Amino acid sequence: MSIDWPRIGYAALTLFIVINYGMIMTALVRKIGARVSGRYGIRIYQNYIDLVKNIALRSKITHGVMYYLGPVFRLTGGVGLLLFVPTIYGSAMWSNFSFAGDLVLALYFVFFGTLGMALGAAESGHPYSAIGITRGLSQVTVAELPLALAVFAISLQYQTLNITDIVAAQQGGIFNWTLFTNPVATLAALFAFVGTMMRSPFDVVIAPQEIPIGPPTEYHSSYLALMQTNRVLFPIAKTVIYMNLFFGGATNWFEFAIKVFAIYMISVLVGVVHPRFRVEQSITFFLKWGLPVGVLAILLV
Amino acid sequence: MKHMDPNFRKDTKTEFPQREELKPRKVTTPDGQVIDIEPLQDYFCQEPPKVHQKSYFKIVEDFYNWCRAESLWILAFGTGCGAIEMRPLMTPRFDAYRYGIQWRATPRQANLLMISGYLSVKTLKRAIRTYEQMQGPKYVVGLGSCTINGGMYWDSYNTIKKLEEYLPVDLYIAGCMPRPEALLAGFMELKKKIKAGNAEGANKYAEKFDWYKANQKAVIKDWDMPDYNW
Amino acid sequence: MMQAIYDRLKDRFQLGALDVRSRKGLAFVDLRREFLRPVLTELRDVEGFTHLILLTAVDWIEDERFQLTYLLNNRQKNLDLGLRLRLDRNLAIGETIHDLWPTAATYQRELREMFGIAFPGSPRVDEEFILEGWTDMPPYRRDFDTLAYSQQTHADREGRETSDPREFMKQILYPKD
Amino acid sequence: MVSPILIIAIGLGAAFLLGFVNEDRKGIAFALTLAALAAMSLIALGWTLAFAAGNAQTADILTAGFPPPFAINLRMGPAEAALSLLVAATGFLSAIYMRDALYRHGRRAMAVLLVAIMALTGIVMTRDIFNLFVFFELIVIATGGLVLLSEDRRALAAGFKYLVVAQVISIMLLIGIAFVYHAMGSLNIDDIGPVALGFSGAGLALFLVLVALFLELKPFPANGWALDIYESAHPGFSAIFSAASGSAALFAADKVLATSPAWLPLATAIGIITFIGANILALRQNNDRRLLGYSSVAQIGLLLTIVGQRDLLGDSYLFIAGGVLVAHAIAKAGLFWMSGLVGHRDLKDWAVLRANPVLIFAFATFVAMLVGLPPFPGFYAKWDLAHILMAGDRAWLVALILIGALIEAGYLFRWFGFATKREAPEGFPGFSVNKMGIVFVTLLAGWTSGWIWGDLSANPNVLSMVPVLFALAFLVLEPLPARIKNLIAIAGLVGWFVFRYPAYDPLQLVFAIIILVGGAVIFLASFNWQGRRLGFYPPAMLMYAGLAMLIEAETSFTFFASWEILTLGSYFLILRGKMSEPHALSYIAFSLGGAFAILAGFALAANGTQPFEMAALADVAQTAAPYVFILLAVGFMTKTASIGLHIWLPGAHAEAETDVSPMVSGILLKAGLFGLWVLLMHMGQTQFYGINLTYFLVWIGAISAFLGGLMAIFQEDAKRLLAYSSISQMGYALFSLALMNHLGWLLALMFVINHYVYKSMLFLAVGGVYARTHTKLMYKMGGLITLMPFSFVSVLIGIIAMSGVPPLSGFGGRWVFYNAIMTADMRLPIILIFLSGPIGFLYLFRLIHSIFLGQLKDEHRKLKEAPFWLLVPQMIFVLFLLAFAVVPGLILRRVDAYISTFFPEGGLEWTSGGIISEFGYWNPVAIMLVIGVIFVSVFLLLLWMNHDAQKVKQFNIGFAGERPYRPETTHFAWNFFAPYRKAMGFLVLPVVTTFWNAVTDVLHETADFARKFYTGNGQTYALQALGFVVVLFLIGSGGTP
Repeated sequence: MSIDWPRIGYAALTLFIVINYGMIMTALVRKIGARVSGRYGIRIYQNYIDLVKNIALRSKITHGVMYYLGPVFRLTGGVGLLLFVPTIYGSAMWSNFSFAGDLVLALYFVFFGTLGMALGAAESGHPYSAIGITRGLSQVTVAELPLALAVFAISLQYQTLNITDIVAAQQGGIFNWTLFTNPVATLAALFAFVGTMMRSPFDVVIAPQEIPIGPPTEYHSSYLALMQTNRVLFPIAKTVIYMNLFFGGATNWFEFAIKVFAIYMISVLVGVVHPRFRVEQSITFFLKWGLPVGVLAILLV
Repeated sequence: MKHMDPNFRKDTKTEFPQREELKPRKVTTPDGQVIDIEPLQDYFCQEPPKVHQKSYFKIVEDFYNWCRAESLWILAFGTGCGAIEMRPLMTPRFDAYRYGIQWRATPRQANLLMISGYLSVKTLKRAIRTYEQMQGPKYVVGLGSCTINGGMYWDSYNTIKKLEEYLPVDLYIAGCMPRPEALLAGFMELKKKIKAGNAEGANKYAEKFDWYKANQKAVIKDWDMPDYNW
Repeated sequence: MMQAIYDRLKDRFQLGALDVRSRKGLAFVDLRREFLRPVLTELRDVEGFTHLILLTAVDWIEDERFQLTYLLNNRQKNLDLGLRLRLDRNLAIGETIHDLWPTAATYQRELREMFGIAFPGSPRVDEEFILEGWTDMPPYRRDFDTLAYSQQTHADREGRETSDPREFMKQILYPKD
Repeated sequence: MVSPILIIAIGLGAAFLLGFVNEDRKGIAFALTLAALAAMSLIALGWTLAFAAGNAQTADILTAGFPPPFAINLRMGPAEAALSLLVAATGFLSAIYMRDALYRHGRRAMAVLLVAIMALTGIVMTRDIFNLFVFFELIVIATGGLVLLSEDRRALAAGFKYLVVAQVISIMLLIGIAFVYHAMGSLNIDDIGPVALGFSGAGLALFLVLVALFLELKPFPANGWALDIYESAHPGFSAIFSAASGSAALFAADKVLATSPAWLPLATAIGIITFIGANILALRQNNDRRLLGYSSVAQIGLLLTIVGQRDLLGDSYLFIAGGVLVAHAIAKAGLFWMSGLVGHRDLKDWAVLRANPVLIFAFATFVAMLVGLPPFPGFYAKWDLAHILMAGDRAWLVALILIGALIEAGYLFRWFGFATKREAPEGFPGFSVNKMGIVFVTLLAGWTSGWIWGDLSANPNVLSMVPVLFALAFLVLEPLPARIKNLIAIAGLVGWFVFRYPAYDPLQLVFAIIILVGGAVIFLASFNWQGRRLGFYPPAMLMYAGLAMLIEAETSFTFFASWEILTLGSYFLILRGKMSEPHALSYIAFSLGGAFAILAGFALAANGTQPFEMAALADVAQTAAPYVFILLAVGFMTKTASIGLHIWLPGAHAEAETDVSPMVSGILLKAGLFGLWVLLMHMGQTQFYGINLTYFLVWIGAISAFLGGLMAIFQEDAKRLLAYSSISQMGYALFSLALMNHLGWLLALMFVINHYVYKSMLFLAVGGVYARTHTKLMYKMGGLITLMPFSFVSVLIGIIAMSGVPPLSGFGGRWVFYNAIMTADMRLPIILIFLSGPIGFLYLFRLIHSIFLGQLKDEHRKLKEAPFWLLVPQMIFVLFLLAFAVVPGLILRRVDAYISTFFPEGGLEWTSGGIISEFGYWNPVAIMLVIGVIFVSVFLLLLWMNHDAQKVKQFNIGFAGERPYRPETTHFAWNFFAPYRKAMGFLVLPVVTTFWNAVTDVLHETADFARKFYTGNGQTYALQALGFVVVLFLIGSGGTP
């Protein structure tokens, strides 16, 4: 097997673009939030400063091997997810490593980082980390359910599991998007989207008022830097999947930027107006609202 | 002036016994073997803090210092009444976020410890522990006259008077209490100090570790933790 | 109303005079130690004083006495009645009433720590309450000199000046006088 | 040949001679008795062998020189010969057994014994009903006397009650005989009948005779008078009473019934009621001998049922009835004799038998014989019986017999569990060599009879199958050290695999690899045990033998026999666990229930043809097919522990020994799956009232997958968690199998492989931890990662593989799953599967967190890594999982091609650039590479930045300014998923367990209620016997006399 250097270059470039985009975008989102409440808010480049500051910490501790590897798993999960999904439709190179697997790979690789992070945080021995993990895992099991159903529905609709093919089928006008051809599945998926973006009302995992900040309580310095990087990268990688599946994908980086931002804002908008759910409440919520919509989606296909 | 009994002598002889859970004990393993547990040795890392060198290149260190200054993460830990003065900083009126100031819930991720008001001996223990759990470079700001000279608690048997004897203070903000504006001004001063490379409290703490420990242990009689809380 | 209660109790127990204070419905009564429990029980079960507002102590060092004050409240009638009990300061042993009001255990723990008054039988009474690692005499006793203790423990900052507030403000506001 | 009349003559003569022996010369008297009994046995043996060899003809012996009916005649046929042998041999052995009692009571007792045996042989041989009556009278009197041999004071009362009721019966018999003579003019059995069913004239006569004979069989519920005998008599005599008297009386009834087939339903009805009723009553017995008494009654009831079916059984009648009879007689005699070794009468006191492993083996043998498990005669008999009855449209009778047998198995195995698990009494004096020898002889007879019946059977002899013999050889090897036995076992498994390899098709190959090679790998862990490890290898190898034969079975008989063998083996294996007694019992109860369903299914499918090819399942008639499908599916699903039938699994798997858990979970469960596979392969599209039955399986699979996982989440016990997880995983496999498409089957196969690997690995890892911590409760552990790094790695790899996270092999399963459901007809059950995926993640995370991460406890500070031999297989599994993740094609490709023979559509395309399906693609190598490169890059980056991190200890955590108090209070592990319980807990209420508990409760209540009939009063018993006759008369005559 020969190494495809250009592809690796493009992958690195994709990574670079998306990380920077994510840095700016998340800062922008915070800034918008601040402006809404009448503040100036953080500087648009604040994320970079925080990142460097964390890397520049002089003293560090480690709780053990898994603790050390936790952030590595986490970031690998984010980077891998991004690279396994075609970023820009119609470009062989910006499809990165999507030749390795289809939609199923993307769906399951989401858990890679979660697992590693959970293991790492748990090795720190901090009970708050463990509590955060139980909350996160409990919530994600049901939150992902509507997505799984929606994905099943649209892969039945398009009769393929290949993401590129699904995007291809949505080309040729906005009304070809799954959003319009299959609104029920889209709605179901959006339940999952809002539920897994770690924003209110589903952010009890990191509830600072009760369990400092949940799983990453013990993380700092470069560990935290890796996780911060992932924090800006991972939601975008996830949003890209939603964009590809439901919103027609992106044919160029500009469209990419706009669509990712718009989709991302859905969870933000929901978040700013809803107070936090407890775990069992959010489980019940997804079973009561998300699940029926998902079921409807697979029945209607 | 308040009357003081010239004959009063504090009790300096009585030792406080070691806490029960920290006493060495014998435990039977599942295989029936009896082993010794020394909680302080077994549960806590015993390493003393290290003095960390600055970056080899000055320009890098300057850049780092600039970033540190522009990204002050305050530990959400209110020791006294001054904690109430920090809340307004988050509001639209003062909006500290625009200066790169944020609050973190865990000492691991914070690099600025605000001693917000009077510090009883009991709280001092928590403050020391928390400070040591923060990762350097880290900064301490004393808030209000209580941290400077005891303030209105100058004659209290249970409140410390000079914070810098126990923690390496980078900055005091005077007042009783200082208003949020004073806090903001103080942060600006701290930033300048950091950018100038003068905020090396963590290293100072490591260098004069024995002195700090002696001071701390002089007032905290039930020292129930390792010398340095990693 | 308070008088009526007092009269009823007076028939059966030896009580001091009813000390009525400024506010209507607030009164204090001195009593001897052996009547404490029966009077408290009577007040709680018969007279409707179901709430123990506080249990506190005063150090009458000159009299060699500790005074314990049990402040009770009758919610129905909005009455407050304080029972005052004097203990020998050198033999400071009180009687625990945690079985009448469970909250009393906490008060007694505090008194044990701050005044050194013992309450045998009260739950967890010898555990630390507020102070941690305290080895000196109980700090609320009046022979404990907090200023002296403070001076001997925590060094003053050099150059610290102390002013009498009245003189200080007078100088600022009326410098001419 | 020696004249058979000599049997009677010798018995009578010796009894007479005993009168001349001096009262004090007990030795001579006893020798004489023994000699007489031996001679009787030998004559009977001679005849039996002659009949077996085909050298003899049925002989009629005329006594007075006249032909019948003018004189009494005796007949010696094959059945008579065998029964006489049985009776005489039992007598002979019992006499040796009762030596002390006989010495004590002297020559008179010996004479009575001889008379009893003589009379019993007489009953067997005579053809004259009045003669029959005479012999019965002799037996009654002899019994009354022999009961007194016991030292039990109640024996006197028991004997008296017996005499009273027996006289009532005798009178009835006598009246009946008189009526018969009146109606027929002859007393010879051959001259009677055929008499039509009726209650006047000849009918009434026959009714009275038959009723008397039936009453001699102690039918339920009119049998209180006889049970006291079992309970209080000397066990040696009870053996005769149960084995010999019962058989002889039955044969008498059989002789009379043979004349008038119209009366057979009466026998069937009484028989089956007795069988079930007595078994239910036995459930509540705590007294061993009384329990054996009820069991004897039940077995005789079963035999009477079989007698009642002789019209249908035809040529097989003797084989079937003989099989059940021989199994009953040998086992019951053996058990009564064993009861003499046990000092006290409570069932739990049988724990004393553990002092001698051979006795435990004998006990197991007798229990297996009674329940009708292979390789004993009852098994062959039951098989043929079920087939013939099913073919004769008597399914209801099969059902009743199997229900009765299941109840019987229930109390017998519970008893066996007591013997192996309960505390043995202190200060045990030792067994009498004499008595033990008798038991061993019986044991030998049991196995011989098994071989004989296997040989006589039209089906293959189980005892001549190589794997079974190999497994049984371990009985002989037991004295060797465990490690040598282990080596032999591994060699055997691998050797058999190599030997059979060319014959396997790809499907069989996969199962063979898991069972044989996989079994060998798990056996590596068994090197950890030192000493002799008695009782481990025979059952383990028996299980493997059953499994190995199962996957190769071509006929339904071999399949079923293998199934029973593996069930039996695994039961003994599971029973070895420290706390596993109740769980092993529920395992065997469910397994046998399932096995009986399979038996019924096969019998229904075969419709009388034997041998029945498995492939012929596809050709079962339309009307029967759905029922066959349901019966077989239910049977197989008890093994896969599908929801509703799952309650045996958690306990059985969790309480088993460390190396047994992976065997029974990783390997044994696959037997059920294999069965389902074969079923679906041949009858996949069976319709039932227009509904495709696989739909139900899909639903059951999905619900099992979901609820199994949900229950696993809430377990505190690590092995229970894994056990519930098995329910879930088997649900997945069932689900995918029942999808009935190409990828579904491929997926099921991947589950078979993956589940074997990671479940074995996890069980071994948890077992290794258990070996060090001595606890399975997860919250008591924590922080073991640094102490047990290898165990941690295997759990970690197991978790990643199991939860389906790329890049390990579990992901391949998920990918195939998505592709498989794309073409599935059903969508709703898939929702449950979607939900159960992440749920699996939850319980697995809990497993690894609570054990290896978090806070290390004080007492575990100095723990060592798990034992070496437990780690070896784990590391093999780890390597396999990694390899299987990268090159799944090595195994799956051939299977994929093979499945194409069933489902040509929807296969996978295996290219160098990955695997391509109709809908998507998957490139395992690329995934592994990409993830690996990213991971290493990020790791190096972190290492560069954070290489100087200070290693801290467990309490160095930012604990809100405080410090942790103790590890126990800081480790967050108990009730780990509390929020989940709040939200979903209502789904895991123990509904199924409650249901099955209710079933057993009802049975026990019934038994309790029925016990009220047994007042212990002789008059009541006599009235009951009369009442029985009256009721029978009224029912039989339809209320119009």
